[in-house]
Amino acid sequence: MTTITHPAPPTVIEETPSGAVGRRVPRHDALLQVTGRVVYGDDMHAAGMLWARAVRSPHPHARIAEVDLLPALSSPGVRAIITGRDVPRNRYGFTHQDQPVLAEDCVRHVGEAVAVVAAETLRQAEEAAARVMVRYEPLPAVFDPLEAMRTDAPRLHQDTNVAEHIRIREGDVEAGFAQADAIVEEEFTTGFVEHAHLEPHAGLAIPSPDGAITIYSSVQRPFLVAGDTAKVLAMSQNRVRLIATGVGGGFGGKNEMTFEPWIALLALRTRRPVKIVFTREEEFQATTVRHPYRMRYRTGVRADGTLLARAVEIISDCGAYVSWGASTLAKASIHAAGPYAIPHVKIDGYLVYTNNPVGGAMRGFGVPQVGFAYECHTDAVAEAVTMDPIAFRLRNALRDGGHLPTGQVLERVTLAETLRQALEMAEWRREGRAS
Amino acid sequence: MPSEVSFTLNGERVTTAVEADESLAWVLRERLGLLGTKIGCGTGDCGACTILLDGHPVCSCLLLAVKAQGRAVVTIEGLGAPGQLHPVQQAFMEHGALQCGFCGPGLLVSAAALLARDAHPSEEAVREAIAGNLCRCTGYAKIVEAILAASKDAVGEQSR
Amino acid sequence: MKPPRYVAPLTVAEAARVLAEEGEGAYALAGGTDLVVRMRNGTVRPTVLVDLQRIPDLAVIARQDGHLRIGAMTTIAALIGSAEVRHLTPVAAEAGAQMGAVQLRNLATVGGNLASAVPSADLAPPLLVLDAVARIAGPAAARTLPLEDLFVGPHRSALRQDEVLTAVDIPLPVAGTGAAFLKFGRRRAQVLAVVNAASWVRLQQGIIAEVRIALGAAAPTPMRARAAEDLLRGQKADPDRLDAAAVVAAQETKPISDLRASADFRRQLSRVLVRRALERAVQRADREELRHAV
Amino acid sequence: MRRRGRGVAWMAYPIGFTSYANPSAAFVKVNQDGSAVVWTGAADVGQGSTTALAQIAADALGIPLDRITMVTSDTLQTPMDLGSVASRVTYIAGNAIMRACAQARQILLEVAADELGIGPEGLECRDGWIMARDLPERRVPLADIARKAETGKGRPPIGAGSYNPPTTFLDPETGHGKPYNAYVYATQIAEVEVDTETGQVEVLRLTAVHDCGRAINPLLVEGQIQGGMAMGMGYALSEEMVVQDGRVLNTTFADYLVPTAMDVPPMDVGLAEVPDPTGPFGAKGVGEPSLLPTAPAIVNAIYDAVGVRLHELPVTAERVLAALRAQSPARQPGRHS
Repeated sequence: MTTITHPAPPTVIEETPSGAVGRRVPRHDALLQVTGRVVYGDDMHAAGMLWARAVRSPHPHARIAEVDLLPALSSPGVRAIITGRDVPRNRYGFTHQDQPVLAEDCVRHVGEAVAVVAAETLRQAEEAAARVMVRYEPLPAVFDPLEAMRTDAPRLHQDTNVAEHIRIREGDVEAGFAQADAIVEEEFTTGFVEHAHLEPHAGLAIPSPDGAITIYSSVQRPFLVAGDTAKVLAMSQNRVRLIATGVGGGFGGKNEMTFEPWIALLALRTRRPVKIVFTREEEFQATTVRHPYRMRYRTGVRADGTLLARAVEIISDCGAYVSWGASTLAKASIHAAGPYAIPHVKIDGYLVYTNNPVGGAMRGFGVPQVGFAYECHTDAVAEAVTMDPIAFRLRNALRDGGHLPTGQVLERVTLAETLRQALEMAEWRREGRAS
Repeated sequence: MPSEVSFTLNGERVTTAVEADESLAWVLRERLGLLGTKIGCGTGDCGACTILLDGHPVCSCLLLAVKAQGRAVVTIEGLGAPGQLHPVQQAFMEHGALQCGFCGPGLLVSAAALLARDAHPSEEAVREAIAGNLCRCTGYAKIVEAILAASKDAVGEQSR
Repeated sequence: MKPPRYVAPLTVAEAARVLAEEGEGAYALAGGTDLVVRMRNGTVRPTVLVDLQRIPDLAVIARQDGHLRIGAMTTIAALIGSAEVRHLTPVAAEAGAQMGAVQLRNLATVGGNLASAVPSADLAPPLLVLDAVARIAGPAAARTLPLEDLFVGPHRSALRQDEVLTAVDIPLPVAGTGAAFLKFGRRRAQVLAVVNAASWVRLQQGIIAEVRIALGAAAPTPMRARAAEDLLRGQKADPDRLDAAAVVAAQETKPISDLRASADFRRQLSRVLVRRALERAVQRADREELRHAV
Repeated sequence: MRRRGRGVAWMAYPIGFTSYANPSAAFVKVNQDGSAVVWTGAADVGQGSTTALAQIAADALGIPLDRITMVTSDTLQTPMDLGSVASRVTYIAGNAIMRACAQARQILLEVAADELGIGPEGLECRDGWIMARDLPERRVPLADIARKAETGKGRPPIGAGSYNPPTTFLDPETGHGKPYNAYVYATQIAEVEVDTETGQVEVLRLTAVHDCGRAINPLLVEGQIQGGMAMGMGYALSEEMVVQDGRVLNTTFADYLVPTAMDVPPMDVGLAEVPDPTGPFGAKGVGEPSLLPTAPAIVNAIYDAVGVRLHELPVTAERVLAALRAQSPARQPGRHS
C-alpha cells in the first residue's frame, strides 16, 4: 500500500457558529491562496522525478508510416519513451470510444500526441522529443463541417463523418409555420474558443514498488480520469489512485483524461516519479475547445407576437474525436428553442467530424452557442412584429407548468422575476430613444 | 555553461547557478524552491509570474535570471506570511477576491506595488495597474474592490 | 539546443566586439520582452546573449545639443515617468503609456522597441513624427540614421550585426506645435496595435506650416504618410482637409491581412486614426499657440 | 461617432448531466469532541465548492462551520463523485452530504433521546447542541452525545449518502424525456457604446439577476456570476481561436484575447433566490449559467446602438464595421453619447 499525504493540508474552514448556509464566508483556502501556498499541478515535485514531454503531430490528417525512437533514446538524459503500442487498451471516450491515448496508425488533428518522452530534465525531454522521428504520409483532410457531411469528403473514422444526429420534435412545425403571420430566418455562427484556464494541465505520477500508481493532477473529475486511466492501462481501479491538486481553473477544460496514462506508464516503466506540464501552446493547439456551431433558426410568429413554430438546425464541428461532442450537442439541442412556450418545434443537431481541434466540454456545454442564437433571434422576431423585445419575451416566456420541446415540465420558473429585477437594477427606461 | 547569479530574494541574499536562457520564474521555482510564483504562459502575456524587481512589477517568465544579478527581487512569499499579512492579502481574503487563485500571487504583487507608489488609487488606476494580470475566474470585480479596500485600510492606519 | 552563453559588457565597444566575433548567433539583449518570447517559440536560437544592461549611460534621458536624448536602455516606464519627456515630447509618453501593461513597461526598453523593428511598435510612430534620429555605435565610428531608415522590414533593422542602437535624439519643440498618438487594439490593455498612428503639426495663425504623419502596423515597417503631409502643408487645419489627408494616408499604407485584422480593415482604421490624431494634434498646437501668444 | 445601446437576454438552464446518471457520494463522521469530517470526491476548481459543501454539512449536522474538516477529491480516500462539471456540485454533492449527515445525525438524536427523555423526532441539532424542537432550553452539548454514542453506546456517529438526480433518456425519434431534475433562470442586461467609425464596442455596464435557488454562499455566487459575465464578454467580443487547415494560429494570450481588468465594466449582480425543494437547503447552481446570457445581451445592445444585427461570434470591431458599411444609410437608431 502506498501512503502519500495530500498536496495541501486537509481543509479546515475557519469560521464561526452554525447557521452557515446563506453566509458570505470566504473560501476555505483563502489564506493559502493569498500567501502563494496552494499546491497546483505544476507545484508537485518528488525526489528523483523525471520530466515528460509529448511528441505531437504537425499534420491535421496523416498515416503514421514509421516511428523511429532510436535517435531520441540515445539523447542525453532520456529514460523512457512510450508510443501507442505501449498502451494496453489504446481507446477511450464517453459516448464514443473513438480516441486513442496516443495515436498509433493515424493522426487526425494537429497536435495529436504520438509519443511521450521521459528524461532527467525538462530541457532534455524537449530535446529528445524533437529527435523522435515520425514519418507521416499526409492524408486528405477536411476542415469545414458542411464539406465533411458530404459523401465524397475525406473520412476520419468510419463510413460517415456525421457522428451523431439529435432530433427533438414537438407539435407539427409545418402546420405552425402555415399559421404564422411572419416568418423570420437567421443563421448564426460561433468560433473556436479556448478555456484559457490560467493554470496549464499539469501533474505528477508516483509509482509504488508493488506496481500501483498514484497520480496527482489538476482535474475537475478525478474519478472519471482515474477510471479511464485504469481502463486504458488495464489496471485494477483500486491500484490507480488519483488525487486532484489545486485546480487553477477548469471551465470544462480539465474534464477528461489527458496525460495521466502517459505519466503513469512512464513512471511504472522507469520506477521513478514523472512530471508533466503542458505549454500554453499545447493548451491552445492540442487540448479541447468549445465547439464552433452553425445554427439556422426559422421562427413563425403571429402578428400579435405569439410564437407558433420554430425550426432549428445545428451543425457542430466536433473536431477529430467525439469526446464530449455528443452530450454537448444534446444539451444544446434541448435548449435550442430557448425558454419560450412554442407549440411547434423541430430541432436537428448534427455532430460532424473534421480534422480541426477536438471540441470538448466548456462552461455551458453547447448552450452558450444556442443561447447567443436564440436570444439575438428573439430580438429580431420581436422586431418583425414591431414589438418591444422585453414585452415580446414576457408574452412568450415559459411559465410554471410550461414545458420544453422535450416535454419536460418546468416548475418555479423565475424568468419574469429575474427580468423585472434586472430592469430595475439597470434603471431601464425606454423613453428618449430615437426611432 | 551555467553562470552564477546573486541577488536579494525577499530580503535575503541568494546565489545560484543558472543557464543564460532560464527565466527568473523557472529559477525561483525549480532551483530555489519558491513555488508561490506561477507560470501561466511563459511569454509575459498573463502576469501570473509577476514579481517585484527593485520594487517594480515585472513578468519573471520574461526576465532572464542572469539579469537579476545584483537586483532586489520580491515574490509573493516576501509580501507577507500568515500572521503578518500585507493589507492587500488581508483584503483579498475578506472580499473573496480569488476563485481558483492561480492568478493570485501575481495580482497581489502588482497590487502591493501600486499601493506602494499610490496610497489612494482611483478605480481606474487600480484597473490599469492589474491590466497585465489576467484572471479567468472572477471578472476582476472583487479583486478591484479588495485593492480599493486595502488602500482605505492603509489610510486608516496612517491617520491613527 | 545548447543554452546560450551570457555576457554583460561594460562598454558599447566591447558589446560591438562580441557581436562581431560571434556573428549571427549573437543577439543584443535589452529588456528581453521581445527576444525572450522569440527564443521560447524557437524563431531565434542565440548562441550568445550580449546584455546591454550594464553599459553606463545607455539609460539616460538628457537634453543635449538642441535635442532630447533618450538612451536606448531607458525602460518604457522610465520614459513615461520622465518629467523631461512629458514636458518636451509628451507624445512619446502618450504612446509609451499604451504599450502592454505595467509589467511589460518595466522591462521593455525604448531601444528594444525600435531595434526589434516590429511593424506595430508603439514608439515608432510618435518618434517618427518627432523627427527622431537613431544613434548607432559599432566597432568603428558611431553613426546616426533618421529613425525611418532604421526600419528595413518586419523584424529587420538597419543595424549591422556588430552595431548597437545607443539612443534616439529628438529635436526640442518649437512654438505652435502639437502632436498626438492613437492606437487601435482589440482590447484596452496588454495588446499589440492593429494599427497605430501619430501626427505632429506646427501651426502659424491657423495654417499648417509643418506636419508629419506616421503609422504603425500598416506596412512592413512603421511608415510616414508623406503624400498626406504634402496635402496639408500650407493649408488651413479644417476638418474636411484633415479628413482628406487621412484618406490619402490610408491610401499610402501597405497593410497585410493576418490573424489580427484584414488589410482592408487596417486601411479603414488608418484613415480614422490619422484623422483623429491630426485633429488632436491641431487642438494641442492651437493651445500652444495661444499660450505663447498670451 | 459613438452610439449607445442596451440589450437584454435571459435563459433557463439545467443542473447536472443530460440524462446520464451523475451521482455523488459522501461520508461523514462526527468526532467525540463534536467536530466533524466530511469526505467528498468533488474537486474545488475555484468555484468554492469545498466551502459551500462545508456550509451545507455544518447546518445539516448543527455543528459550527469552523469545526468541519473537508477531505476532497482523492479516488482512494473519498467516495465517488462525478465531478465539478455541469453546475452540479452544490446540488448533487450537496444532497449527498445532506444524506450522509442525516445518518450521522440520526445516531446522535437517538442517543440524545435517551438522555433528554424526548423521542429523536422531537430533537434537532443546532449550533453544537442537541435540543428539543419545542423547548430549546432542554439541550445537551452535541459533543457529549457524540462521545457517549461512540464510547458508551458503541454507535459511532457516521454516515454515508449518495444522490443521483432522477432523469430519463430522450426518445431517439421525438427527443422527448426528462433529462434533468432542476432548472435555474437568469436575465442579464448589457449597455454598450459603439464607435461607428472603427466598429469598436465598449461594454459600459453589465447587470445580472440569477435565480440559483437558495444561495449557500452569496459571496461565492456573486463571484461566479461576475466571472461568468467576463467570460461571456470575451465570448461576445474578443475570444476567437484562428484555425487554418486545422492549425491554431494564435496560441498565446497575446493574440487570444481574454478580457483584462480594463476591459471588464462595472457589473451589478442580484439574486432572485427561490429555494428548490429538491436541493440542499433549497440550493441549485450557478457555475455555467452565469456566462450564458452575456453574449446575446451584448449583441442585442449593439443592435440597439447602431441598428445592425451581428450573426457571428465574436463580434469583433472588424465585423461590426463591415456590418455598418453594409447597412442602409436610412437605419440609424440609438442615442448619441
